[in-house]
Amino acid sequence: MITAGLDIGSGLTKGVLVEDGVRLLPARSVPTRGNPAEAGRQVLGLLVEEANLLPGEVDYLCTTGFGRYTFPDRDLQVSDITASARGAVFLFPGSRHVLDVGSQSTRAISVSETGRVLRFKMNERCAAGAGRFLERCAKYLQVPLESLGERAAAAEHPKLISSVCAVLAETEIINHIADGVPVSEILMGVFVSLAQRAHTLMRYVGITPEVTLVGGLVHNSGAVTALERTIGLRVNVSGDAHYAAAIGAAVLAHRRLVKTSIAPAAAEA
Amino acid sequence: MSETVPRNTAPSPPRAAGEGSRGFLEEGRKLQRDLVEEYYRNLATAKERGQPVAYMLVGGNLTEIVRSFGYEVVFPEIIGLNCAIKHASLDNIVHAESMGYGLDVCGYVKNDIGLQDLGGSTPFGKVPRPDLLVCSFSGCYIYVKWWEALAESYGAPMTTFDVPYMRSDRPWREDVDYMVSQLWEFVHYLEKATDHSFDMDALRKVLAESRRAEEGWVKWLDAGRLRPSPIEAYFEAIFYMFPINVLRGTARAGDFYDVVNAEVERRVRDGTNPVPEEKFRVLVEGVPPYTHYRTFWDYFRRWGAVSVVATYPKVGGLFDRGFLHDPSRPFESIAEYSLGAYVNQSWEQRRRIIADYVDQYSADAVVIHGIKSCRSFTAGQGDLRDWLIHERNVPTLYVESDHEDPRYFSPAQMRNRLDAFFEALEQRRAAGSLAPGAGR
Amino acid sequence: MSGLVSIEPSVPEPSGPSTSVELSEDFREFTDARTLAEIVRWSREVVSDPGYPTARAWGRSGRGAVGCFPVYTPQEIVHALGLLPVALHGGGENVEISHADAALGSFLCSISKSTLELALTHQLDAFRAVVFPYICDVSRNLEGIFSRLLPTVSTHMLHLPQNFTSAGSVPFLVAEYRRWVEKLEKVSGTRLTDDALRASIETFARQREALAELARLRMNEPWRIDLSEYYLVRRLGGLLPRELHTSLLGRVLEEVRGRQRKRRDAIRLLVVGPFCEQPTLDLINLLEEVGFYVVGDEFLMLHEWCERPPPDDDPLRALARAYVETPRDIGVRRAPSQKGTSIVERVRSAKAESVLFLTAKFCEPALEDVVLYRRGLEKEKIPYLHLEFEERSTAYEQTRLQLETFAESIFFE
Amino acid sequence: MTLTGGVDIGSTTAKCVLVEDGRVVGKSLAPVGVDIVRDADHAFDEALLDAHRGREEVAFIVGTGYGRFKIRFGQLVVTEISCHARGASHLFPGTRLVLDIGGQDTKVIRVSERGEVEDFAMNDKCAAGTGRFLDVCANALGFDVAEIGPVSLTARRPVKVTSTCTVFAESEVTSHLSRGKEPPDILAGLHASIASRSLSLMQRVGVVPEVTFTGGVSRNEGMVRALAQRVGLPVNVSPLSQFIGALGAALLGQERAAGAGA
Ligand SMILES: Nc1ncnc2c1ncn2[C@@H]1O[C@H](COP(=O)(O)OP(=O)(O)O)[C@@H](O)[C@H]1O
Ligand SMILES: Nc1ncnc2c1ncn2[C@@H]1O[C@H](COP(=O)(O)OP(=O)(O)O)[C@@H](O)[C@H]1O
Ligand code: SF4
Ligand code: SF4
Ligand code: SF4
Repeated sequence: MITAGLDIGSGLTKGVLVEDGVRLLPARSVPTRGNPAEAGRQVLGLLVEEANLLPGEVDYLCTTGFGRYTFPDRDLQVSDITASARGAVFLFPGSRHVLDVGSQSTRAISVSETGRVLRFKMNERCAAGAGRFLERCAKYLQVPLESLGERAAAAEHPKLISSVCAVLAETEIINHIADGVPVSEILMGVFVSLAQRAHTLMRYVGITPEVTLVGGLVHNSGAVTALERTIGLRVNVSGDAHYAAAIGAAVLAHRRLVKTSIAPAAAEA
Repeated sequence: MSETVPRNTAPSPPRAAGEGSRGFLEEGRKLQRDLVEEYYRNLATAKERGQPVAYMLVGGNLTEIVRSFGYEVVFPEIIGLNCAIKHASLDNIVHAESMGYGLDVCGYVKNDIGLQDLGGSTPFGKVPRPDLLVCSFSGCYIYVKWWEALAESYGAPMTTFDVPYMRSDRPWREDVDYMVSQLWEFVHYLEKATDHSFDMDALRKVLAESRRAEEGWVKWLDAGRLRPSPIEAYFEAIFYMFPINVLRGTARAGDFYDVVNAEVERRVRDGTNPVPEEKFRVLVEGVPPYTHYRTFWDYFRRWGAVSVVATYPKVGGLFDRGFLHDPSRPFESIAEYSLGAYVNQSWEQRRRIIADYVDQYSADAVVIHGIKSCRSFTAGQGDLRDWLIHERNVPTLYVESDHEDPRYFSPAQMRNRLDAFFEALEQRRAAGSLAPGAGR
Repeated sequence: MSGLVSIEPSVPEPSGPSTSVELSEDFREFTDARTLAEIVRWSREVVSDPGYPTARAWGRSGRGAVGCFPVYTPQEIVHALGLLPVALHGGGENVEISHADAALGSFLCSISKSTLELALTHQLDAFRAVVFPYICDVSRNLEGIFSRLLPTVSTHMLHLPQNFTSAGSVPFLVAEYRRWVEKLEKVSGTRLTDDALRASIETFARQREALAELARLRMNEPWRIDLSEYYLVRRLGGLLPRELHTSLLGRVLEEVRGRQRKRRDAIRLLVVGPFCEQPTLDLINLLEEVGFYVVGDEFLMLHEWCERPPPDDDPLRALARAYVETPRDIGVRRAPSQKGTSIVERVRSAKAESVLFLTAKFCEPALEDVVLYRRGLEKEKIPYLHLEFEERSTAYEQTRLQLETFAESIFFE
Repeated sequence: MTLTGGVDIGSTTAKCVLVEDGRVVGKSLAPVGVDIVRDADHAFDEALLDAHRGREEVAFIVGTGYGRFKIRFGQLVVTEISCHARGASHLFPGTRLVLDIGGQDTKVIRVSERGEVEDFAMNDKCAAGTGRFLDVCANALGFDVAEIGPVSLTARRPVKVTSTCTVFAESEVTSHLSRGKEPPDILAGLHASIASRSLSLMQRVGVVPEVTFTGGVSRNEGMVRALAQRVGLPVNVSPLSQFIGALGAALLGQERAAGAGA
């Protein structure tokens, strides 16, 4: 049985195929660019092509992410918090706490052994603690997104960002630059500020190890280091964890498929 | 400084040496420090000494009665402001947020509850846990919510002293009766809780001490009427209000104001005023931004602005408007005093008080500092500003930040607003459209 | 300087759907409304009109209406003077705030701002008096602003006692009510008599009973009446003459009991927190759309705050006693029991499986309680979620996401 | 015949204006980057170039704007509030209310007949509904900021925009797009929403004619119309609108220079 999970995010649309709910097939992403349905179709096309399947061979498709309702050919949709939690436990079965940092929001989730959401909390009101903020910082500091972590590594005295607003935080950064603060320290400050905000959310739901990071932030080694230091625990990270929500969606699709196909079979028997 | 460095239109801040240059009375400030240290030492050792601890709120507090039963008294608001001045509030606040207190909950509450949950250690010593929570419901609804939360966390008993809201010049008979009956009930409660019997004569003596301190405090406040003003009625007062709020009823409080007032007299004689060249006489309304309190003060000083009168130091009681403790009518006067806490005044009363102050202290302008997490003080300050400008013709500035949460204070923005305000005042004065002291 | 331009305004468009409902003086529309659907339709129109049409209709017959800010006021007193007590519930999603911000400041709940905005834009002109109970500092301070900006309206800040055990509380509250009565007597031009007040107490008791009956039905068989229907019918209770509302409730109960409807597989939910500012109807609908049955709530506490006043020679004292002696656990009244325990009891007695804290943004009394409540719920492993809402916000994406996750976390094992 | 300069270092752009005898003789506009000191220098040089004048000819330089303390070569710094009031009153002597929407904040200033600041209010520690917000929205819709004004004027059914939070601007726009709304309608909705936010701020100091609109966002014609409509009053706009802060600074410099000479 092949199931698909599509995570239609505000920045990127991510998709994966999963075989029998246990084996990860290829994962792909494309920018959403304001057209979620189209992005979903594109990703699905890529996945099917990569796995050498015919479009009809995907048995069940579950969407998640902010655009989950916009994709017409779905069999099921679940919220991205539910999906990320499942995905995290799929990738790291010991996960009991999942931190999901996407482009516009940060969520702390406590999960059961099976990946069920026990409690969760999202960032309030302002978006200064999320991924888009990092993208802007990268732009401002003229450092490529991919090497933010590397650049920050040298920092000794991180310069914290106090503003809760991502826009005003930029001004703060400019001020630091004008005051001659080295870029590495500003960057590390950005990471630490982000980690501290995440930590407050995490403490609200309660932190039980293992902690797994999912969402786009996994690509950011600097942020991961800052996070581990702030919370005082090791954090599970893997490149696949950017796809956690898509994976979780595919896994939930598989469970649903098993349930619905077994139920009629059982009735026949 | 080279010629090319731009000057502000304002004079740069005075650069004399020592604490005196910050506008403090030297002896007064030193004595105040000693009193504060002693107070925290007593708190830290209260449990060892077997002394019970009562928590109390500043507004309309019942210090005299509670102390007469042998309690040591903790004022979490005072601890909160001390933490904020020492930059120790943010950790507590963030901790409280992780406990579930939302962004918009009063900073005092979050500082206190976060602090307690983290073990009660402050830069000045450990704060003991309460054996009794006395909630004087005088002017702020959050008082009730806050004490309720503490009562539930500690399982400590809570008593409420309900203080009706003041909507008239003088207290209403029924309100005072209600409060007197509550005071009797409270006293009976304390008798049971401590096994001490209540001694009205002892209370009268304590109240006589309170009154002496109150008179001294009022004398200090009144000095702001002089021109130039020998006192800083907002920035300096924050420190000198400690004895009147916390140590009332002890001889030390009264003595403190004697020392302070003698020093003020010297200032008047020598002309060593807190701001060397008094250019603007300002009334300040609202709770200070304790986390950036020196920065905030500097924004005034660099313009030669001195606060000659302020409403915030009256949160503990409007002694300068007649609510003094009277040993011959102990409970009635306690009731009247509690009714007179500043935030317990209706907006109509508050407007009247401010208008009177502007006249009595010949203020040129009003600066209102709003607190984002305090609705009691703040909700309606915008309307006050409107009223002052349009109906009283008093130039008024409204700025906003927080008393406890440094994340809400933006130095650049704050400075911009104050600079613009004083710039405009200066312009108008130069053009003759603002007479000095034209607070009418 | 020829380059300077001055752009003239074109005719401004009306902002929002300016529905203005004209009701007849005797509220015939409601008397004639036979079915629940008709009642709900009228209610929807009345509720979405920020000009309080029932107060206008009442006023046209020369009688005065009195605006009652949430949560609780002894409306019996207003009624006994021949005035119509009308529950103020803010401006809803269609009122744009442009004047009130200036007076109030930015970090305040929407209901305080929209109520002032409505007053300043003459939408509350039908009210001859407004009362603000001391439920929080915002409500309290609002009175002082009203009294300055709207000098022709009689205002009162009602100090409700916070000491519920003192022997002095009831006599004080009687005196406080008297002070208010004096103002209202001027407004109505009549004097309050004990007999009239006793009769009013009866009227309100009957309404309370009927509302309690409907609440029981909703709790036991939530599928019989949609949440929005239930909400709208109740909301009328603070807007219409109470006698009329009680008779409407009779009709509603009858119809609902007879309905044949399928029960959904939904999670039983207790909603705590919106006792003052009200969320939009869309948000209320969303709660059940994502898979819940709301079986207990704090949406409109006006009638539920107090129990029927105890028998007493003095009816005013009876009302005061009802306030002081009814132990009600709500964000703006101290409960005798611990919050952590009382929430669990409430969950149990509503047979709820989960709790939603739905608190108005910047509503501090509600925010502070959430912490105590959640401690109690965590001990008992009862799932909960905390969401903040705003009167005017119509962007539900974040809210939907969280509600769906909450439902999924209970549904998926 | 005194030549004075005003340098306005904003959050987004640096502006410089040179004034001689009350007339603008040179100006420059450039984006602000991370090196504010250099940007200020650069803006000043550009303006000199524009006026064909030399540095030594400038008698007095006044700095303003949020980066005013970073201007190394000025003699005086003044807040933008005083400068916008001064500049607006100079161009439109009937001005009683100035609305300035820049890259990161919004200000309203009530001025007296003599151009003195009587009262002012600013948005509070939040960048919602400012120039930056419009920049992000324009970007999300694939327009240049200079285009969005004219485009918005072709709207037929403006959408209702609830949030003007700059950070969520992009998702606000995307979610309207995904619901099939047309860009002009979305833009008109955005403008209307900023206009009503501005009105609310204006109410704080009292709305009195004449209203003069300044700052970079006043170059946006759609915004100007939305504002005039919402406020119900004509709105003055000058082609120099983005330079008014710098102009005010240069004019204050004229007074200073004259004062010093006397
Ligand atoms: N290669 C990368 N290097 C560093 N950070 C990245 C990289 N790719 C994505 N990110 C971060 O991840 C965020 C997007 O996260 P994602 O979970 O895809 O968000 P959404 O689901 O909301 O679209 C970006 O804002 C960025 O900060
Ligand atoms: N030609 C234009 N049309 C429309 N808007 C513009 C134009 N030029 C600049 N803006 C807007 O003006 C803003 C900058 O305004 P400005 O007053 O220069 O800001 P600041 O003083 O804070 O640097 C930009 O964010 C942009 O949105
Ligand atoms: S603009 Fe900034 S401060 Fe304002 S709401 Fe958005 S993120 Fe928050
Ligand atoms: S008055 Fe304000 S600062 Fe003081 S406790 Fe109440 S809410 Fe907090
Ligand atoms: S919503 Fe909350 S804060 Fe606002 S008036 Fe009501 S109880 Fe008070």
